[in-house]
Amino acid sequence: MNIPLGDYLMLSAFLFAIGLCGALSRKNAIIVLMGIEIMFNAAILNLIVFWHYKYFATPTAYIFAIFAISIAAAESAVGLALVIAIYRQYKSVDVDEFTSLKG
Amino acid sequence: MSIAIPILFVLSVFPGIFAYTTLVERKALGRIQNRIGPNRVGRWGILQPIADGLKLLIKEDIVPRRADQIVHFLAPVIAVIPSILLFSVVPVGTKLVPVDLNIGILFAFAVSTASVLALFMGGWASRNKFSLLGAMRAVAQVVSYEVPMVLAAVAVVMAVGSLSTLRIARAQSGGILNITNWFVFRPWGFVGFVLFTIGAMAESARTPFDIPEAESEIIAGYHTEYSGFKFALFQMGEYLASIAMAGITVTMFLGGYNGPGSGPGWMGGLISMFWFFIKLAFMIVLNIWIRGTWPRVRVDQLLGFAWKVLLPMSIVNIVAVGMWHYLTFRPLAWVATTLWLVLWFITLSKLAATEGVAPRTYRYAS
Amino acid sequence: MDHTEYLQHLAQQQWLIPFFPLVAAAIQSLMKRPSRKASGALTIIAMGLSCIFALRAFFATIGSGAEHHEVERTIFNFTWFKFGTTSLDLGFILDPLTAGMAAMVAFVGFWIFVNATGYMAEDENFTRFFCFLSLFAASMLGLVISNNLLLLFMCWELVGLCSYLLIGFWYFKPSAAAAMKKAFITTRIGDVGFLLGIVMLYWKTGTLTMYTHDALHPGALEQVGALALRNGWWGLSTASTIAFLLFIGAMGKSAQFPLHVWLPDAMEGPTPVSALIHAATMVAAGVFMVGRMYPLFTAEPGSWVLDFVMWIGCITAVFSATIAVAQFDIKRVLAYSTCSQLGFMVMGLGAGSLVAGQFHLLTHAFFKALLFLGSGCVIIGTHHEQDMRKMGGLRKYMPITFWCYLFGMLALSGVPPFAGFFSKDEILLSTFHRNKYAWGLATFAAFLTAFYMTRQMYMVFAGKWRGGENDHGHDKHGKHDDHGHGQHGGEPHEVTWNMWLPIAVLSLFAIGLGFFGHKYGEYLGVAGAESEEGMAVVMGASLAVVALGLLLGWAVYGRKTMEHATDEDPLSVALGGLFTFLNRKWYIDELYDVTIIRFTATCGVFFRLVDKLIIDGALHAIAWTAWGISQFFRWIGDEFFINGGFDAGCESVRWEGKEFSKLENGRIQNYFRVLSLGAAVLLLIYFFT
Amino acid sequence: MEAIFWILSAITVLGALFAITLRNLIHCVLSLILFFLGIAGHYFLLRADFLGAVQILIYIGAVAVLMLFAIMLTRHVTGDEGPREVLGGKWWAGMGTAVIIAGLLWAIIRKDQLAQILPAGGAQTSVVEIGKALVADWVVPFEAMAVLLTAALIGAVVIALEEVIRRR
Repeated sequence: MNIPLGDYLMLSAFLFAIGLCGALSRKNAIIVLMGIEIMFNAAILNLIVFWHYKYFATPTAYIFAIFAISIAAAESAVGLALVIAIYRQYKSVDVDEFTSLKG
Repeated sequence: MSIAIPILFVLSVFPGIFAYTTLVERKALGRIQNRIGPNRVGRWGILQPIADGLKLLIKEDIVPRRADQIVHFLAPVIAVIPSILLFSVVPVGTKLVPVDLNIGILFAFAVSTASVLALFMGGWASRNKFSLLGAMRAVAQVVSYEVPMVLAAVAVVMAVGSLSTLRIARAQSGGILNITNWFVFRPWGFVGFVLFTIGAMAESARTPFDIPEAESEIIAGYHTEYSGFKFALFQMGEYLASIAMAGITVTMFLGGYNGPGSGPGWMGGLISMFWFFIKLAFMIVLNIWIRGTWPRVRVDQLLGFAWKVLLPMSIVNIVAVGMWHYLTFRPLAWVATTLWLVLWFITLSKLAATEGVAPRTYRYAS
Repeated sequence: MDHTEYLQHLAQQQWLIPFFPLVAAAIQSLMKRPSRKASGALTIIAMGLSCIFALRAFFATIGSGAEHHEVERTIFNFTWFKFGTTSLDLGFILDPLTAGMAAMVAFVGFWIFVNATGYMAEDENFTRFFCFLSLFAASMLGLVISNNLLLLFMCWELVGLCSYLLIGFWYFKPSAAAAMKKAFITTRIGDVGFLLGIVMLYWKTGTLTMYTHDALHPGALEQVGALALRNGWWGLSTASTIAFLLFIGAMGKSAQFPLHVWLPDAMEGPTPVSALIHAATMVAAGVFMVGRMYPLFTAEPGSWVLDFVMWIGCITAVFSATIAVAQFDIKRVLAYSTCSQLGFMVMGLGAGSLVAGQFHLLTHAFFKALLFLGSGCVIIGTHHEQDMRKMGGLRKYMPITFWCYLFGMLALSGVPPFAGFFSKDEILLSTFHRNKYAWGLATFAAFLTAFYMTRQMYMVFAGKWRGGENDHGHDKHGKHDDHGHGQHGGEPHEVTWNMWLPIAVLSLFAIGLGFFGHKYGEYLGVAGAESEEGMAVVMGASLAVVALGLLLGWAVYGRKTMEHATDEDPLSVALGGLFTFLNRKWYIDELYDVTIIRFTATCGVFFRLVDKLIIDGALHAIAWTAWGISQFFRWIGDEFFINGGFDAGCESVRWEGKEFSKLENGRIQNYFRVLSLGAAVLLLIYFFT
Repeated sequence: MEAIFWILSAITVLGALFAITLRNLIHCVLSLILFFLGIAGHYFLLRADFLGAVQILIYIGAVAVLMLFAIMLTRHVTGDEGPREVLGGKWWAGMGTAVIIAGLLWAIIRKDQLAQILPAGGAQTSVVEIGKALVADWVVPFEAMAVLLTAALIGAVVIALEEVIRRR
């Protein structure tokens, strides 16, 4: 496979930016979480890319990726549970309306 | 050449098996319900599947006006893809392994998970409350039953030391007549087999776990709004998944292609295919038989059963495999694992039984 | 199998000692329906088993030390887990110090558990109690056998946790809930020091294992020679600095002044808990830890750490003894006496005698457990009465308890043939060698000990039963609490066999253990280090003060016993305000209230002021400056133009404040945006460097 | 191979883009699934088969399904359109930041000349090796992960069941 490393890094950088954009500008809390998931995935893809290009024989990066995926899964489970709980309270999932911590 | 034959084989043989499974099912259900079943098209109704297929092909394709057109169209297509992909890791004979992935079992689970999406998409895109209810039920059910199923498979993976289906099948060869090494003839293997079969049945939404398409409650569940060939695709996906799961069950617990006379040569290869299909037929008939004779469970019972009985039992089973692995003195291993499993089974059934038959409590809908 | 191999074998099996109580605790925590009999039996059997193993180890070590006149230390280290390349080792140790302590904890603990089955017989949460108790015993035993500061610290914290749970066992009582928090937080203050010490030890030596018997990878305590040569903090060598930090932990755990405040309040727990935790074992953990880390304390000759230890012990001993004189709650007297005795032990250690401190720890554990269990019997026998003024004449009603209690009291007071005399005498002797003033103070504390124990004996057991009187109105002490029995008027009665048998057994040890003092020194392998000089002076003085204490006690309380529960304490008549002062514990709690707690509150106020001055003040200053300048310009006649300009300036400042406060708008996405912008800036910096 | 890479990349980027721009929430999740699939395809392409399967199993089988459930539980009427206003008030800030970050990353990758590096090659890490590494060298993080997942499980259940607890 002759795809240069840079192409993969570009790809994951763009994915990260797309996820960031979603997390920053959408109103719906679930979409915000989705944006965060996209960012997670871009980062994990980066890990695996570096593993493939530089440390192919050792499992360390691989294991790191597995941990990252598990943490992302746990994060999304708790995050979505929070969204549901918040929805019960405010009857809305619009992040612009969650301003109880206003200073 | 090397990979083309298995792929062609999968694409040609298994849809055929699907077609005739429907016939066998209708006939068998007919017998169980004391009627004859299809007998008009060809002798013993042998051409019935072809007639069905033709009928569904030329039937009008109705799409609800407010349906989500694209998703509604995509759902049945997506329903079939994972089911066919599942066959790619099932070793049919010593000479016929479609793809020997070193993560075979994991791949199978990953792919079968994806099938839930098709159900959801179909149910949601139809803009029909029954469809949506069916879809949600399907999702909850598949997600719940996948956990004990995967854990039951973990037991086998632990025993073999590999995720590859071919290695699992090979590990069960040998013994007396190539039979005694089947994992179903081990205490943990037997428990795993039961767990896996139940899980597979629920995963492919077959009676008694067919609440996603329970006619008496929600018409036809997620495919209420489908007709014609899309409906056929849904049916096909469902049956193919069920058959593929049966194939994986056979591979993991019933010795795969192993049987008297199976072996590495051409002759042995043919015999091994014979044994594989015999076992596959056994699993299919078992499924049909259970479908014909068991009542449908309620949705809360269904989920409770998965989380409170199957899941603990599959974890216990993993421990049993560990015991089996470390107790090298076989008679002791037999006694210890059997005792362990039986004791836990009794405990769990006691614990599950204390709740008794109670009216359903509503948590979200009230 | 020769002896060394046998010891190695035993060291490997040291984990069995805490194992059984731990399993018992685990099983009880999972018991679905609490069953008193099963739970009690399980606990006692588990403790008995670990007691057997502890005694086996103890007897195995007895043979070795005496022959060679040096410490035979067997260790067993293993790797707990690895992070990549760093590995964390844990280990067990088997040497006389550990074996003796483990045997004591398991043995005393066993009898306390037996007693507890009687004491707690009517409690609803029997299973929970025994679960905690087992867990406590397990962690204490684990603390004793560990050859690794990490394991020791984990068990140390577990012990703290169990003590928290057990002190607050009757958490529905507000006083118990407060006491549990107090105990936990106070010991936590000490633990900060302990943790700092551990961290520093790891920093300086790179290991937390104490002994490895491996020249290539020496354990922490095998490197003290090197540590003593390096400079630490506060003008100490590294070894002494670490020792000082560790001692702060011991001060918290062993209730040394000024961190002693939690121990008396901890009497809110059930009495067996007081016996087990706050007399025999947990508070001993601090002293034991100092003993275990003793090489660090003695590494640098002439450092002030040992003096510090000694003086802290001395102050605690005298200070608590004075308070104990003026208490009315039977358990509080014992609690302060425990504090005082712990002071003795610490003082002995500080005076340079490991044997004296540790031996007093052992003997004290036996007779203090005896006294606490005895007081538990009294409390049960008098239907949950704890106020000594409402007791009296119990000798007639509870003869067995009386005799056992008497032996315990004599041992604690230091009357010659009993255990306390020998061990306390050794401490006084070594203190005498070290510092005469400290010795004088300690002798005074010994006098007070004899006095307040005599006072207690007379108040509880002599005279006539005062409990039958009406108990309303004159409850000056405010400690009146009944557990809903409502039978205060009932006659006292002797307790059941499972309650008196333990104290009978323990009283045998209170009588006889003292004679083994010399043997114990040999056993620890440091015999002969003590000089006998001054023996006569010390012994004579302590005998004299004990006799004086007993006599004075008889004179004040024995000649004329109290007639009514409402009578004023004769000592109170004699001492007046001083008595109240002592009864209120030198107003230490109040002192803490007005100093530390008030200080914290004041800090809050102060920072609010800072907030006002700096944040608001800045704005005001700008505004005032602007105003002042504008006044100035108006004064020179250029009123309209400049004034308007500064108005605008003020306006813009206000506007900015408003705008910036909008940043804190509670919208998570805004924070996220700022975060991303920050990341972008970082990337930018990375790009240009 | 290059062709596969570009196809997969197109799928991934389009999936991600649609996931955050579509108006209908269900469509968003479906295109997110497309994105996950693309990533899994990349993993297969990078010969990380195990991770690819794990990606499908966890992200499509669990996370996406969870999101579908969350959407279903936070809507009054099933299947209606999303909120009238799709983007938040400060959407330009988010987009601007994202564009800046993308540009900077792009510049950095260019500058560091990472493009020239080609795969290292060598033997593939087998599943057995991963398993051994997971329970030998990395057992503590592994156990910590188990604790974390258990905590997340319990936490999620508790948070979501809040209403029932209050009702009792």
